[in-house]
Amino acid sequence: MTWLAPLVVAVPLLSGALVAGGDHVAPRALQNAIGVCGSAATFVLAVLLFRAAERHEVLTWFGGWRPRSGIAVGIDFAVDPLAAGMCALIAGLSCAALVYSITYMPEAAKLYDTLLLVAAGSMCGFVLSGDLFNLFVWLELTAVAGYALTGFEVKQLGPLQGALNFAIVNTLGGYFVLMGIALVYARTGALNLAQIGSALSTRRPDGLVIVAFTLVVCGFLCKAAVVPFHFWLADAYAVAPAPVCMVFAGVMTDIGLVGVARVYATAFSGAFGLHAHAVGDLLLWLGIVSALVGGVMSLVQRHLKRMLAYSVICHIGIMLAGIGLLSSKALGGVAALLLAHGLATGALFLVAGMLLASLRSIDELRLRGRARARPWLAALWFVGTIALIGPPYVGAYLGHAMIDDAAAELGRHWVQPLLWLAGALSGAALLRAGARIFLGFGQATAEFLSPEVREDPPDRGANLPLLGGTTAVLAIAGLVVSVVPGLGPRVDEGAARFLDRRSYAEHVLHGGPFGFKHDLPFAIEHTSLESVIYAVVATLLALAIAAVGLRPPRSLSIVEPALAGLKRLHSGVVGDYVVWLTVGTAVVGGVWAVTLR
Amino acid sequence: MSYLPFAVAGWVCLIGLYGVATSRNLIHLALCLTVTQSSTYVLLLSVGYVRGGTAPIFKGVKLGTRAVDPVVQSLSLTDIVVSVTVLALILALGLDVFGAAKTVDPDEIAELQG
Amino acid sequence: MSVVATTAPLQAVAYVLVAAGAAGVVLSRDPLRQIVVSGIYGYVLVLLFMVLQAPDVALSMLVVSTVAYPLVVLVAIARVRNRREDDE
Amino acid sequence: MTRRTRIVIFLTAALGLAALFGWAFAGLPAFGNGSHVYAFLLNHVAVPERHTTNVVAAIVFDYRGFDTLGEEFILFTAVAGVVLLLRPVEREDPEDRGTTASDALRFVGVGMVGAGVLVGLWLIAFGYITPGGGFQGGVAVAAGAVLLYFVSNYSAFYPLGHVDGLDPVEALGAGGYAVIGAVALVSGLPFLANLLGPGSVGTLVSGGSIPFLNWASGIEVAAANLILFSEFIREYLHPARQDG
Repeated sequence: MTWLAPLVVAVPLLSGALVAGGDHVAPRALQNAIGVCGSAATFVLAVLLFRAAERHEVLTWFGGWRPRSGIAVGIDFAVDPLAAGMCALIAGLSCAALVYSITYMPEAAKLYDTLLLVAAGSMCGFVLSGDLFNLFVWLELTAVAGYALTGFEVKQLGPLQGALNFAIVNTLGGYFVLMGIALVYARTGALNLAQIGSALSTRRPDGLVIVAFTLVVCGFLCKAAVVPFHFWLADAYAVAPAPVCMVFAGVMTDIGLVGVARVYATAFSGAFGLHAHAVGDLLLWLGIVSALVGGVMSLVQRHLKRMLAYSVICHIGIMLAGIGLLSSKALGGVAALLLAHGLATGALFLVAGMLLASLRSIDELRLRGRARARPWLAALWFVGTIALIGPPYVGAYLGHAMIDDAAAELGRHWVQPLLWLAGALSGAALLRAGARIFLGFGQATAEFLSPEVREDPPDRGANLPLLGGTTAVLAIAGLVVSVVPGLGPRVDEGAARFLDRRSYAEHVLHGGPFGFKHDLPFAIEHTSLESVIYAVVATLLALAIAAVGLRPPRSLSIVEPALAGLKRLHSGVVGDYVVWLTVGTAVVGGVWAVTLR
Repeated sequence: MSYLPFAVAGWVCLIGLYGVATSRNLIHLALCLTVTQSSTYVLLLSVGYVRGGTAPIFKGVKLGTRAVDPVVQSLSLTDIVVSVTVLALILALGLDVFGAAKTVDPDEIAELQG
Repeated sequence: MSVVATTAPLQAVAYVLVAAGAAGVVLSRDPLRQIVVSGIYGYVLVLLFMVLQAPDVALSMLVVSTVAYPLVVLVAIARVRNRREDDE
Repeated sequence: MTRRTRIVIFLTAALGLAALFGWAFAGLPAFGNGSHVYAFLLNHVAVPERHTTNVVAAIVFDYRGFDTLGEEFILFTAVAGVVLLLRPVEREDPEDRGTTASDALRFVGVGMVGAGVLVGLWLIAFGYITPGGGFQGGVAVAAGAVLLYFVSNYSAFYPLGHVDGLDPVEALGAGGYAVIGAVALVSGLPFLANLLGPGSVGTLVSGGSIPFLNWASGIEVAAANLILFSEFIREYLHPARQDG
């Protein structure tokens, strides 16, 4: 099976090169076919890879350079089920984006398809790679494709500003990762994650190890848009074309989290050993703060894509908090949540795109009541929103519930209500917007919302049934994630493998075997009564907040100054963002300097 | 001398960051980014230097001669390619911004905020 | 293959020049002056890489700072300046 | 925030970052005393195994050739991105504002064009024996071609740097690298496995598939840089947007 993993990366990259190479030669239909078939083939390969990784070890050494006496000579893909599943999600969303774009952006230069395909291939490379520098290469490739896709609408200032802020913050994040790599290499003489893990675990972590870890993690957190590295995301995702946003929000942000989890689990967990909770606690708190900031900020948006962008920050925060719990149950929950969130948020971005194509605006107030005659769009919007909030056994519920269980096992009962509250906040924003746009509820003005963002609609001629069909597939898939038979035990088992540093190192460096649990049950995951109650309360809370948002009472003006301050921080000025990036890195490093020794 | 190289790498990184944070011109900002990036090559190559070592090119040198670290050099090569691409992309975005807003001051283009 | 003889003082000088060059690039606020300083900084880096026995990296830096950086930056500067003068 | 607050906050944070750097660097071995097991191993086995005297090239195109695949695509993607970002959104005006140079300058210039291209090709060809390689050579070739613009005018250069003609070449370079990797899969070897024998030490026929990957990347880099330069020059001469 050594041929399978490289192809998951090579097929989309080659399809991208093929599309670009035929830019002025091949007819448009052929180009579209190459793009769609290339990404669909990648999806099939990724699913096969997932099946293979569940049953036996999948380890590829590029160029056949196997390690010699425990020293890695080349670069490896050590595939675990979670990574392979992530590849399937990446390829699936990219395929959906390419199908959606055929009529949504018919005028798009073919290079647009190329960039989407390259981004898909590079993200797959990132999640599969077992080499620290190789992670950096794929991170940069993803980013380079992302900058150009964000700035795609070169006539408007908004997309250009979004792309610049995105590019500058993420480039600096990439340099931090690279400096961290240089430090790790200086200490261990290795770039392979397994080998680094073994080398670092032999002695107590000192300043070098802690700072190297800080730099690598902060670099990845820039990509993942975690507070205070998150500012660029709302600018970039608000303005990129809808199908691009779908890929960005569904998977590209998340690979930053994959990077944090991967690097911690394979390379640093041994070194920090007894102090692991200090690492986890900071990630947990960063996650909770991001989730709450994202939730509150999404409540004050009127531009649907910007609202969704803050909802992404909110859910990324919830996932980071799950990672911070450092248990396999929680990580499995994060994987389930990532899947549900990717599909549901993707669908919501696509609905926003359809609104822009058909009603020429995606402004909540301008569109008030104007989409009453579009019940299908309304259905898709509410399905996506409900999948994100996660009432019992719907959408994101499974992930939330697994994180709940893990928190309860660790005795951290306070984590659960905070995460549910954050999800309810961003869900409330989406419900409010849906009620105003599709049902015509609420007042025509709302002073607490951020100023209007202009966005030019795409050319007319979008084939709405095709767009709607693509969106419906995602929305429904997102809705049923929690009741997929056998998903729970599988993500749980995958997460346990993801976190097992010793077996991983033994396997990668010496070819040792993994223990596999065969015959995992195909049952719907059982969840605790606590989670059911939280989910019901969160759903009701979201409805209540949405109702208040439609007709805010005067007494709410007491929070106005705090909101204004929070909004002012999101200034759109890249110099400020760079300052927050520096502050964030210094603070994260400082906290770990105190707690990790 | 023993820690000067690393101090220089740290200095270059921070001064570049300062430039990016305070820049009033996107072209200036792009060049400041290349300065920050250059700190990564300086750090990588300093980490890989071996006193008295030759370059890792064994033409006219006996195999087994003490040589500096070739791995960090190959990483720096990749890094240089990245720096060119980032510079080109940011300048292209900057030119588009100039076309749309008639300014290249990043502080003046806050179309999106809040 | 030793490209240049390396001595510790030469390396120290190269490092100090790099530190000064970086500051020079950042503190030149006029883009046209900055690209000149940036070119000099590029050559200082080439010197440093040579004395660190990294000829491949030095060569890459040489072609990049002689051709790629100046070309794209000069075009950008010219484009921005030209229009400003037209406006005035 | 105001510029003053921004600078104050930045300097405070930078001080913290500097302290972190200092703390980290204190854990490094003194300059020149580091030794890395990975580097030691490769410095000893690369020449016997690959017969290329330039160990860096052996790493770039063989041991860590997969990184270079990503690197080729970074360049490829960035150029695609620049072409996309600088694409004309209004009709180009046909007026040619190319520079014109004196005959003497032209004469010298044409010589330099040839020299640039030759040096570039030489750098690519011998890249795995002596310093140099696909990237350095590729940029030099592109630089040589761009000189045409300065010594003649844009219209002489335009066909060379024209995206229509170069796109397939660039895609061939980047895609070719991946195809060479995939050929190994077809023959039952791992992706990017070195298919051919190592050849004789220190000659052009050393390194197995290293020369092919090296040329693929040389072609990619030269084409990518040509497109990049010509896009920027075109943007200057015929801005994507009319001003005002």
